[in-house]
Amino acid sequence: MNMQAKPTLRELSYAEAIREAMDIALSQDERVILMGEDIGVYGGAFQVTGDLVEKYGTDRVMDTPISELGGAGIAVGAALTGLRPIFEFQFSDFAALAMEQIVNQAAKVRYMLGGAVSVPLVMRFPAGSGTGAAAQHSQSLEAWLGHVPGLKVVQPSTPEDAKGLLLAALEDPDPVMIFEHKILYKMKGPVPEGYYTTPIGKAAIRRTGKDVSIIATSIMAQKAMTAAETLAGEGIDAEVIDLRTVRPMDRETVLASVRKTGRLLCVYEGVKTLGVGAEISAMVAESDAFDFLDAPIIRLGGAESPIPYNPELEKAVVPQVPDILDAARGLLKGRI
Amino acid sequence: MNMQAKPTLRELSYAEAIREAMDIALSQDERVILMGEDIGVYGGAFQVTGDLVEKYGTDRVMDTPISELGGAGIAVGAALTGLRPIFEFQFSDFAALAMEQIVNQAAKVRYMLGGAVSVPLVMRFPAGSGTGAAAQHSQSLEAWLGHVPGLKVVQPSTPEDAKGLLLAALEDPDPVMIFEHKILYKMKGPVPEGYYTTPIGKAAIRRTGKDVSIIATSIMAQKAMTAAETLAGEGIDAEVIDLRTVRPMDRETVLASVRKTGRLLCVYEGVKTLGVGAEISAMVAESDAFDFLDAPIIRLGGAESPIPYNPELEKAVVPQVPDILDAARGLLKGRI
Amino acid sequence: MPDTFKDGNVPYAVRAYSPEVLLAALKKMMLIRKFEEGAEDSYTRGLIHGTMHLSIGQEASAVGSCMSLTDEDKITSTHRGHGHCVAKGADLGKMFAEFFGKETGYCKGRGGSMHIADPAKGNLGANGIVGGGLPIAVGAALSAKRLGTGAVTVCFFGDGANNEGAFHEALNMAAVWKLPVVFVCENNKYGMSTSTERSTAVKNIADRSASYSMPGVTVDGNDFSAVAEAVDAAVERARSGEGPSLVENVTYRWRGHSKSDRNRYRTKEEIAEWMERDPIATMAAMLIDHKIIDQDGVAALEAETTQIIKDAITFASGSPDPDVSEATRDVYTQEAAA
Amino acid sequence: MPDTFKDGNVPYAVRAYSPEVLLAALKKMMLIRKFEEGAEDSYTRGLIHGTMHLSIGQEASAVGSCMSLTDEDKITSTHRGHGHCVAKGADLGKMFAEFFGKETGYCKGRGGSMHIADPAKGNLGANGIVGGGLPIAVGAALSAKRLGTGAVTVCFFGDGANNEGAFHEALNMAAVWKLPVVFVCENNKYGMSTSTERSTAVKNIADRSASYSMPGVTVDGNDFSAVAEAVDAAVERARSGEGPSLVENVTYRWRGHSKSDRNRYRTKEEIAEWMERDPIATMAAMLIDHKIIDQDGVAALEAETTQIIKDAITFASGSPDPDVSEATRDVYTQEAAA
Ligand SMILES: Cc1ncc(C[n+]2csc(CCOP(=O)(O)OP(=O)(O)O)c2C)c(N)n1
Ligand SMILES: Cc1ncc(C[n+]2csc(CCOP(=O)(O)OP(=O)(O)O)c2C)c(N)n1
Ligand SMILES: [Mg+2]
Ligand SMILES: [Mg+2]
Repeated sequence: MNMQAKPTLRELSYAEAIREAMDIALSQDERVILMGEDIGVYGGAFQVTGDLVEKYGTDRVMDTPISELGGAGIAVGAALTGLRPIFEFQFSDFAALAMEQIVNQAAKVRYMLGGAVSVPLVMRFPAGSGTGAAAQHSQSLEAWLGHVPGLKVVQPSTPEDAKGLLLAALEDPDPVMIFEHKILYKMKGPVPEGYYTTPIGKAAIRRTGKDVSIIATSIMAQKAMTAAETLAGEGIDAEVIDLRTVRPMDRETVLASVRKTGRLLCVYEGVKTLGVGAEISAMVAESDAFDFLDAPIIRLGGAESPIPYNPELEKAVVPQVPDILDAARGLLKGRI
Repeated sequence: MNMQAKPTLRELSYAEAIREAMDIALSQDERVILMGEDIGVYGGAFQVTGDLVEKYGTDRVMDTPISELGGAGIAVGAALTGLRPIFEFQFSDFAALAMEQIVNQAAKVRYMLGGAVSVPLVMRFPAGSGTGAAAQHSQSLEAWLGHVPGLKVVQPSTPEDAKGLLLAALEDPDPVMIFEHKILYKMKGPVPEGYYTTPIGKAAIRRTGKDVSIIATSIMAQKAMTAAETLAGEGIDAEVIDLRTVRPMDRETVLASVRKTGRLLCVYEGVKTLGVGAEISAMVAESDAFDFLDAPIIRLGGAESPIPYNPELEKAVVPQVPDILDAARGLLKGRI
Repeated sequence: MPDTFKDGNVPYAVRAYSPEVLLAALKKMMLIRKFEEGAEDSYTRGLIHGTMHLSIGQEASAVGSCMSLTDEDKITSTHRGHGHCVAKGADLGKMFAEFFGKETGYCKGRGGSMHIADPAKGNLGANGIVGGGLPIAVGAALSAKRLGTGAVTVCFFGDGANNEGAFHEALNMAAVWKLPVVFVCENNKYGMSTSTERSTAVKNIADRSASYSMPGVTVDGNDFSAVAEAVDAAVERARSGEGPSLVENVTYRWRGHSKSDRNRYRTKEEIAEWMERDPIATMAAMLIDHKIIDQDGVAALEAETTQIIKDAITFASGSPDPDVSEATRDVYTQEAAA
Repeated sequence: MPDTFKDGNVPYAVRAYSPEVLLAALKKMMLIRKFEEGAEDSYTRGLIHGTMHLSIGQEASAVGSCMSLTDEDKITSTHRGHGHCVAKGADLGKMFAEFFGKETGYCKGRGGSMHIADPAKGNLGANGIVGGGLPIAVGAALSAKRLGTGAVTVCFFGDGANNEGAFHEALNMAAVWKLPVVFVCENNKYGMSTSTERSTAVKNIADRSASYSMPGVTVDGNDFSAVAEAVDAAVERARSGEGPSLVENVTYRWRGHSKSDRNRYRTKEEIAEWMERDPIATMAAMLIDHKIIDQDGVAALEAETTQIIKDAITFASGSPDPDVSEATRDVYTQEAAA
């Protein structure tokens, strides 16, 4: 995928890969700073920043008070005036406190000023359910920011992409919002050494197939791959596409797949209604690929409910591998 | 539409209809209070509350300081403990400051507490472009709240519905978010006298037709009606459905229309990507109505841009009647 | 309250409350401690899926702040809310059941530790959002004032929360509208890993009360009597229509912030020092001093509370899990509107 | 600055600045007044599509607060930002062009009155969100400190904005990190229709500085010299690394909040009283008193500034509208990253 990737591969966790990206950025560019709650000596709530503060000091790895709106706004102001902040929300849910600075300021100031400025700001949002942290610490809110012109929104699903997309975000002159899935932080995978970027706006075809296109985001891309293996055993050849970027969406890759398979299944953890899958579906339904569709477009999204605490309930409200299997089988029922 | 509606009709403006609803509620129910910035002696930025403060006093028509997060949270706390607040955001854009209380608290507390409480809260959001107020005062953010389980979200497009939906919202034990379009405030229309409610969750078929279903929200429902008249002259018989409620969406009415016409055009002012039309489209594409579709599902939404100041640019970034005409004609090109 | 009895050597609590009330308070403090220990133990034994924030060391603040509240009065609590919940009279079995994610829990297993609430007793709930309860408390006070219930709301929040914008907005509006609310800041020196010195540009958080023209006082939050004295006065002030106050209880959490804390931001010595100022031991000593209880009585209370916790855990463990098919129940109110 | 010259009868401004500088300041104040009058007139004549917030009566605050700033120093401004923009050295033609929605405007017609900015002169822009500029200003100060530019940021905001949570969060962090920023509150007594008495639970907004352990001072915002003295000192403090300050300029807006204000919340008498304390007349009188200018000179300045405004309006009116096909230009940066 990444043409610039060095050949040497090691296994790193998703969290380690992100940390490595930040380490590279901090060492290469004096303008880069990290801001967030407890990202210093604590190492971050999910140990993503780890010990970076020891290497770069508290001036560059800044613990903020618990002030999400102000913190985000300071990052916006800093980005406007020469720094390249990477701002960590401790949980993506707390972005609800900072929407004003993200949406009314960061996303719009370039446009409102007729292009006179830009806001090279990176924000990181640990998102998703699965940790038993209940309704206020488990949301997947990428659809909100995906709705906002001026922002770019990515959702890495592998350690390699987590590193590459963060470095790409830092190269980007405009605000890039990175939704990281908490459950992925400990997942290991091969990560190229050194500097490379993963392109923002490009989906990744994780598995080619001819029977059904499964477009999945974040951790659902992993679940879709698991499902695809099982489906293969049943004679269903699924194409799995990891969307990677919510905004701007990779129209071409998605449409090409649907033109080939004629069947589309969108899988995402966020609430189904008005979630990312709604956009994928609508994008396809209004394109020329519509004519290639052999079946309705199925969406598997989060339930129309807050995330519950009890672990079994928690699993029940977001798509799981068996749900993907059922949906794919249903889509192909006519054919088989 | 409204079975309970009294026969006597007068022409009221949309703003007057809302005021009348609040007046009825204030006089009928001691628990009802109004909260918002400059809704007292100023009468509200759009003169919706008008002189209600003179009738009900500053204890029930409360000017808040400029503190959207705190104000919204106070309304949540008041709703939890016996009052029925109607909270006005001066512009819907400022909801970005209060998302935490709306989404993390109001929408979730009932569920998080296992049903032990409810939050009978009404919030009013003057939304939309057309006033030359530029990017931070012109957004249509209903899709954000439509994505949130626990909330109900409505968008009245007529004076009659503006009154009826507000009274329905007050009867509802759960939080109801009302997106009002600023440009509609001065629009006049027949409004039944006295008390009546317009059902939340029911779309309104404004015009029956057989060739194409135009599902529109808020002010776009008005524009769609204008377009439909022109289309009729061209031999295109459009069905116009005013969605009215974003959450919960009226699946049955929309699907029935699409089954009949086989063609779907969604028209909404919010940003196209991940806007309300994405959900309408996806809901149809995954339903049995999919089989009735004779053409791709077309969405006309706001441009992928903040709202500009210059009036001509401002018009250019949201759907206008000619855009609706073009889209409808395009959808029927094959047929004619 | 015996305002005339001005013996400086007799602590406020002993002057203000009957022996029964004082013993009940000590019992609650023990229950809190043991609830937290039971929670910790359950966590270690792998019975818990989520996280937890223990208030061991802060028991005097929770109990002392609720002394003059009735069930009509409200509290809003925080992520570190077990103690407030017990102080406001909650059932320990239902608390454990919630912690274990059971259908018999306060939230029917939907909320967990961070959302335990007990509306019947006036506890509007813990909150997962730091500072989230501040405006909600003011809203409850607004209801009380408009509806004329005479109820007061005590709003618990942490030193970390005092840097949220919600703090500023809530205190300002409470003061402008003279609402019956008492803001109780539990200053345990850290918001997660971040000390007040590194996060808060004022020495005493109570000093921020001046920005809202309300009384502000900083007290030893490990001294039950000092806490009760300050909060009782503030509650009385609120109840009599004079408006809000800010009370800062300086205290300390003995455990890490949550399950995953490596305590890198503070020293063992600091923790040990604070553990010597155990609020429960201090309270027991005061009651022994004033002959309200003796050592044997304390031991009996210890045994009694240990048994209560044991029973509560047994109840919770034996309770059924929620039915997975009902995962999306209670998002909306089912019953039609009145 | 002649710190040794301690003649109490000579105002700070006369001691601190050269006659040229003082005359330039008076000229800027006149330009602000006339810009606003021109804007109002254009509005009345139907040339303007949106809204506007005029700062007539507040000219001393805008100009006095920018006296010791260079183009490297930043300001953040508000919805009532025309004056700040002029004070920071903006081109009047480009300002009118923006107000008229023209391609030659500061924002190429995309922003309008509420978003005029002039980054080349250090003006990071007006803001449509009350309080929106407060954290942004702190961010600019953070950049200055980290990058060692020596620049100071002056953050303008209103009395209404002081009740936003952003105020609290921004001031706290600026103080914790000792950043070079000066918070200038333009207290014109009302946020829209809501008086500070009805919205703000403290007498002087500057008193809130105590919550952030920073100096706070309340000055007569219609007295150019008093404003300049307070802000200059705060800027010097910031520049020398001692951290932020809060300066409250008490002033008054002569016009309604925006185009649609019926002025129901204040009396004609109050407005008339404040109009007698015209900051421009006061400034001119001070300069005449100290023989820096005479009546003829003032008249000449009046004529000169009238002509500048006329020319600016002519430039703006004659400028092209943006190309509608480019409505979505500049949402993202076109050029590839470095
Ligand atoms: C808005 C928000 N920001 C951050 C967090 C994560 N968080 C949970 S508790 C906590 C520390 C809170 O500190 P404090 O208010 O002092 O309470 P304490 O934990 O010390 O009792 C943080 C940062 C959160 N839950 N909500
Ligand atoms: C967050 C937000 N809330 C409300 C408004 C609407 N509004 C615009 S200006 C204003 C009054 C601001 O008062 P103040 O800060 O005192 O400034 P002034 O207008 O007096 O100069 C209000 C309420 C807004 N633009 N942004
Ligand atoms: Mg703390
Ligand atoms: Mg003001």
